[in-house]
Amino acid sequence: YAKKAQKADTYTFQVIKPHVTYLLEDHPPIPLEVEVSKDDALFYLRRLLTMRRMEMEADQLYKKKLIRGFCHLYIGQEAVATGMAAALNLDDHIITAYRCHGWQMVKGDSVKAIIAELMGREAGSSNGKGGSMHIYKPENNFYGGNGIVGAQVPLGAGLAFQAQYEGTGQIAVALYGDGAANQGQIFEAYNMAGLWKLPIAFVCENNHYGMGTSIQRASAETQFYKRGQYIPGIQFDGMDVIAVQAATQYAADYIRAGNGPLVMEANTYRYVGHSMSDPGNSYRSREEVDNIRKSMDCIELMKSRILEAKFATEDEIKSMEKEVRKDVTAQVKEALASPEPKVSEYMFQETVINNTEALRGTEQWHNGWKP
Amino acid sequence: YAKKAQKADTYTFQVIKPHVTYLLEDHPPIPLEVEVSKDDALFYLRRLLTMRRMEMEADQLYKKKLIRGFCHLYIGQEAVATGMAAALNLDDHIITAYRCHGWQMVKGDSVKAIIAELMGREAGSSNGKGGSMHIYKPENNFYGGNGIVGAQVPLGAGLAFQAQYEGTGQIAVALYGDGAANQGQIFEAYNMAGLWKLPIAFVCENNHYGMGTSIQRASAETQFYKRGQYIPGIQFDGMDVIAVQAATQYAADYIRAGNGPLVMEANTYRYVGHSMSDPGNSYRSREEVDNIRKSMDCIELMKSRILEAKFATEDEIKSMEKEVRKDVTAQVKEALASPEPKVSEYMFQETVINNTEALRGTEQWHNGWKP
Amino acid sequence: EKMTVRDALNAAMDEEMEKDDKVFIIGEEVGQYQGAYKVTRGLFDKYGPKRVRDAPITEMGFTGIGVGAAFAGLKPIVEFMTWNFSMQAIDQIINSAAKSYYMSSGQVTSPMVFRGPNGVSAGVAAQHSQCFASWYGHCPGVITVTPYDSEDAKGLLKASIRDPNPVVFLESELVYGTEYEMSEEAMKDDFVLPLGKAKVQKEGEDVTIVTFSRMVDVALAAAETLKAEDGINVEVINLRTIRPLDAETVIQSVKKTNRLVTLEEGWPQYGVGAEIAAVVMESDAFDYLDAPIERVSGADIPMPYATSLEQAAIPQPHNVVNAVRRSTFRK
Amino acid sequence: EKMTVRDALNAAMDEEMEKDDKVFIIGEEVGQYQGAYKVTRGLFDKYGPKRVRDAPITEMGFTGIGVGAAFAGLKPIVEFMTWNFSMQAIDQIINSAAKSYYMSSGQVTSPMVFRGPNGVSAGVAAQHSQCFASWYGHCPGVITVTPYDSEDAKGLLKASIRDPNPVVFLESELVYGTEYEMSEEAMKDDFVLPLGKAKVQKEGEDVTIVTFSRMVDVALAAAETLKAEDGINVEVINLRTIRPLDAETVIQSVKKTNRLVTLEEGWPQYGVGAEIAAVVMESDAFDYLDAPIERVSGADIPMPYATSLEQAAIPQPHNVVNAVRRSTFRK
Ligand SMILES: Cc1ncc(C[n+]2csc(CCOP(=O)(O)OP(=O)(O)O)c2C)c(N)n1
Ligand SMILES: Cc1ncc(C[n+]2csc(CCOP(=O)(O)OP(=O)(O)O)c2C)c(N)n1
Ligand SMILES: [Mg+2]
Ligand SMILES: [Mg+2]
Repeated sequence: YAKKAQKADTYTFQVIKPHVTYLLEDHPPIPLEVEVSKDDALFYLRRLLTMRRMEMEADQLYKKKLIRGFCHLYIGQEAVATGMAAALNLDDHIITAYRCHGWQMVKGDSVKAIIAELMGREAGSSNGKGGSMHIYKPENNFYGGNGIVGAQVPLGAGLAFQAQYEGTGQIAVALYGDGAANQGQIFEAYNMAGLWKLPIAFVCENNHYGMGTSIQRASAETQFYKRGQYIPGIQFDGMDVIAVQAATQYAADYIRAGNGPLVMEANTYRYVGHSMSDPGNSYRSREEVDNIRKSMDCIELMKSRILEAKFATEDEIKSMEKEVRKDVTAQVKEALASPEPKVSEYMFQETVINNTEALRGTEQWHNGWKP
Repeated sequence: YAKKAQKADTYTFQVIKPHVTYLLEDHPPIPLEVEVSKDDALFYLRRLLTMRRMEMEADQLYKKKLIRGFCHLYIGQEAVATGMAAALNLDDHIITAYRCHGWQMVKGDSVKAIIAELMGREAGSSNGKGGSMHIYKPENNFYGGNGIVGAQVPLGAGLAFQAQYEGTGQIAVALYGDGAANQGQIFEAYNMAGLWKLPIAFVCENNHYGMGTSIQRASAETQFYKRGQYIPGIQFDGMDVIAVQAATQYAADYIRAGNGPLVMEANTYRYVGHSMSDPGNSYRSREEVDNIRKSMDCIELMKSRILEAKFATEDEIKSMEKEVRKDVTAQVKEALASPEPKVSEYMFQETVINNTEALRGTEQWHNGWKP
Repeated sequence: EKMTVRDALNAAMDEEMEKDDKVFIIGEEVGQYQGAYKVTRGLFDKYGPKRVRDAPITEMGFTGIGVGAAFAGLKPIVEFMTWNFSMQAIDQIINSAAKSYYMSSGQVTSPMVFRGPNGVSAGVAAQHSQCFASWYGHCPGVITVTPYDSEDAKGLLKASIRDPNPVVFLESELVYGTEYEMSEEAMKDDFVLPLGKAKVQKEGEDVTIVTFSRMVDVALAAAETLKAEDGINVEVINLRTIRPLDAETVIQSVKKTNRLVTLEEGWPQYGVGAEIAAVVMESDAFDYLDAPIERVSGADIPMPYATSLEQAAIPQPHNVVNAVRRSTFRK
Repeated sequence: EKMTVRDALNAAMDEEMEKDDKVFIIGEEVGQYQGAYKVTRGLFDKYGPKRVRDAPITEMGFTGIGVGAAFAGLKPIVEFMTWNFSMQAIDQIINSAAKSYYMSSGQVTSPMVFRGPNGVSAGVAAQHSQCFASWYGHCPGVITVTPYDSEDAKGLLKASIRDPNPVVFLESELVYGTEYEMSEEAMKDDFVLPLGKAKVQKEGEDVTIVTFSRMVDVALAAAETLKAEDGINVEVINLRTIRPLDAETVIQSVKKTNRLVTLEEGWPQYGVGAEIAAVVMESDAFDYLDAPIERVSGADIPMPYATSLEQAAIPQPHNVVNAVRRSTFRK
């Protein structure tokens, strides 16, 4: 997969599946060769491993009934968050839907806080009040974690609006699924972003299914990177951190230069069910899942790249895996040690800022007030 | 404007501004020559004249405070309803927004009923309960008259759904403005119509302004016939009944043949303000309006065509104008004679079918019921 | 015989689709996937994609399509995966479906049902737990139905499908899997329940609890405790329909018991309990009331995720017991 | 000094935009056209297209953009041409703006105002006349404000813009052109009124009328008639804020007058009057009530167009007079 060795601590990787562009004829092509430092490459692998490990733990905790309700795992798609984060600034705005655990991680949150949130514990990212779909890292401009399909996209355009309004140089990234891609409000956001040249990348994580519905059954046009119609687009391999990073770097530069919005499509796949209650095998075949897992897995690809670049040996990778596992396990343990949020402390907090209102509980006002 | 004379009672007119198509390369071109019978041509002119006259009367009645609230006149756009109706079957489904008086007429309602409705009289199309924006002719499959921008478009797709479901051979026409064209739900309707090959023409009446906003300030892409992206499109001259008829005939045949939806754009113009309270001159120049009025008016064009075809003399046209004026005046007079709907008879009727509920009036239940 | 609410809903749709070709279902995952909560299970296999239509995730769009199809004479059942998502489509429900009949002075009709799970579920947090009873109940032009058990589910859904008006049908996911008794009558395919009539779910003389949907279970549980521990005999009214509201049944009951507790899982302010209180207060039952009314409701906060908080935010039997005791001056 | 409500709203926005760069306006026709109802007149010329942003007719989209911008620290004023169109955007208001602060346990804030004309207008029929007070008032996480006169308009809008929470600000188009007295205080650019506090608009001792928005005018007109013809001295409470609801002021007043009439222009069922009735009935004011409450409200129908029907569907002073007389047993 790699091309030629360079300085001992960097290596130029080759993107395997070329990016496809739309309405970008007047712009230079997206590079297919990406120089990556050893540190970065190892960091990517570690992140992929951590993300997957975290999600596997979530899967187990769910099965133990320690996580409830919906829980949408990111397993299979880790390269998208990892690669995009690598090309963005930490303070760029990001917003996504409910499949958000990996994004929360790349925006700086800990496995402990994420898992604790999934379990509804006080140590959770939202003190247990939001759960799996509602985690945020606003200090690094990550705005969730949103449960209503499509709604996050205009919100993302609003984040871009702020960046443009205040001239901060940030860009915004609004992520959505292939199922969400048909939502009308996305086209409303496209239009205003196009009109006002908002600094935003609309990114469709195309994992080929919205719940049990394949893209062919949901979308009259399945080339999601073209759905902006009058907005240029880029399709890229969402299973390859290097491809993701290259496409994102290009997009970020393009947008930061004031060219306006882009529509991006990450070609990716989820290995697991839509949410924990979905076995994920009634609308697609085992073989389909196995094939992709075997031939396109982002972790395997990154490992082989690291070997090719001689950034690490197989043994070193193995020990990294062990470290990650140990670290994640330890953090899960800490999360488990965190108590549920106390009703007296959390229940009536943060409905509105500076609340002076007596709020009703199930049978009486919470603060003893009685009219 | 005309080409060659034929049999005494038909004439082949030439479309002046050629239709523009999108994604229709594999289909025959839309004919630019249209054979029209004398009867039809005179009927078109009479209808254009009647429509305009009716709207001018509405304008006067509004100024006399006999019509209240919103009142969106169709003056300038009459060729669209007239030409489309000429190419559609009477039982094809049609739905539009609030600029609906002309559409109600082509679906068979009388000037009297329409004007009476605008004045809130019992003889009105909706017994005065709906007003200017809410008139219907369901027996000929006209479903209004809808006040919420964009909402009528999915409704129109639903009408098409019924036609397909029951295999009736009808098609549906959903009309919307250039301002409405950015509404997300239109893209949702496009998608489902495309997926399911619904028999529908999505028709944008592009009069170049949505209230005070020009198309350039509202739409990142102003070629509305292409906005279906994956749906073929046709742009046509909305000021020329003959062009409208030709494009619509082509579209109706295409759709009826089972090819799925089309997006159509009528290039047109409104001479008057958006609604009666808008003078209509703060966002466009007098000259712009005057120029279009002078050079593109649908009535003048139809008149000159009739003269060219020798279907009538100038004098005959003049006397037709007189007749129309007389007829409209008479109907307005009848409308004026109709009383306002009585509270006792209409107020609490038709909230729901077979209503047995005691409904509250402003201070008591309407039927004397008291709990 | 026992039947789950899910099966009762399923049977209602199946029977009505069998009977009337104009009835079809549209919504997300209703077909090939057999329903997100399996309420439409089997119907796709039986009736095919024409009549059980999987829609893209475009609530405003497919709801509008449903309403348009109803204008043209079909009888759509529009499923919202949950009612929370109806907020994207609420303009079509209220402005297009609810108002057209009146605006057209009776010419345009929307014979259709909007249905799906409403309100509280388990551990799904604030964006997926909202109760829409009072919102829809506020609006003339739609009938708003809130079934409780399997008989309600079947009889009221069949009535709703047959009704010529747009009906908002608010189910509870938490009881989909619960088995309730079905009378012989209810097992028949011509079983319908009247819309707009409340049911006295349990007779009693000491205090009236007015409630609906899953909260009827909570009321009945509280009633048992109250009987056993306090000898209080509670009357439980299952509203069944939120609009039209069967005020008469409520008022008769209050005149008998002289005490009123309302119970709902939604937010209290401008909620269903408020209307019940007002209607009683306006009526001659006002003179019969021996104690201030008590409202038991969901807490006035967005639904929290953590079990501890969630439990405290949803009415539990002990809340009802407390309220009844206060109302009867035993606490 | 006198000022129209329109000018008061305009001044509130102008002053706050002057003071705080983060405040901007987004909506349809707010800029070049100077506002569909001219409430933003002059602001585009003064602040330019960056801060007075004309949006395409895409309510869901531009509302979402407003909320997103607020997440990132700006202070948007989102204008709905009328609140009727907010139904297309209500998911963004409730699910995105109202709930995020709670769901994030205080991390994500939406300091913003949604505003525009609400409820009844003149001759605009059912799709353009809906009152949203009880819908928005039902939902925790948004503050819902209903100004009446010019002082209210200015003081409450300025407070709303400064408030760190999402605020739903429901105006009445029918009074945009009405001139009301402005105190010297109110003319100043630091004039704000507290959110969540009702105002006793007129003191009286015989009966309490609780109302809000334009209906305060109707209540005051009725009060004059009642004084003149019956010697009844009415107390009129202008709620000003629908959520949080200032129950205390209402309750104090009812304890004094022993009689309660509620008045709103929206639909009755599950409306604002219902909550007022319930809150009074739950409180110790229950024991002070000498008559059943009376609710005066918009008729329970989609708003008809014809003048005859429209007038009958909107509360008029004589309806209030009748209700008060019934309440005081004079009729
Ligand atoms: C408006 C709305 N409709 C429906 C749902 C239920 N729902 C949650 S996720 C989902 C599928 C979304 O698929 P996609 O956009 O492809 O994202 P993915 O889950 O594949 O990441 C659906 C239908 C919702 N949350 N919001
Ligand atoms: C959802 C919604 N938003 C705003 C409005 C107010 N409004 C009525 S008509 C109109 C302009 C529409 O322009 P266009 O679609 O071009 O149609 P035209 O009036 O030119 O025929 C607006 C903004 C509305 N009725 N509905
Ligand atoms: Mg997907
Ligand atoms: Mg227009």
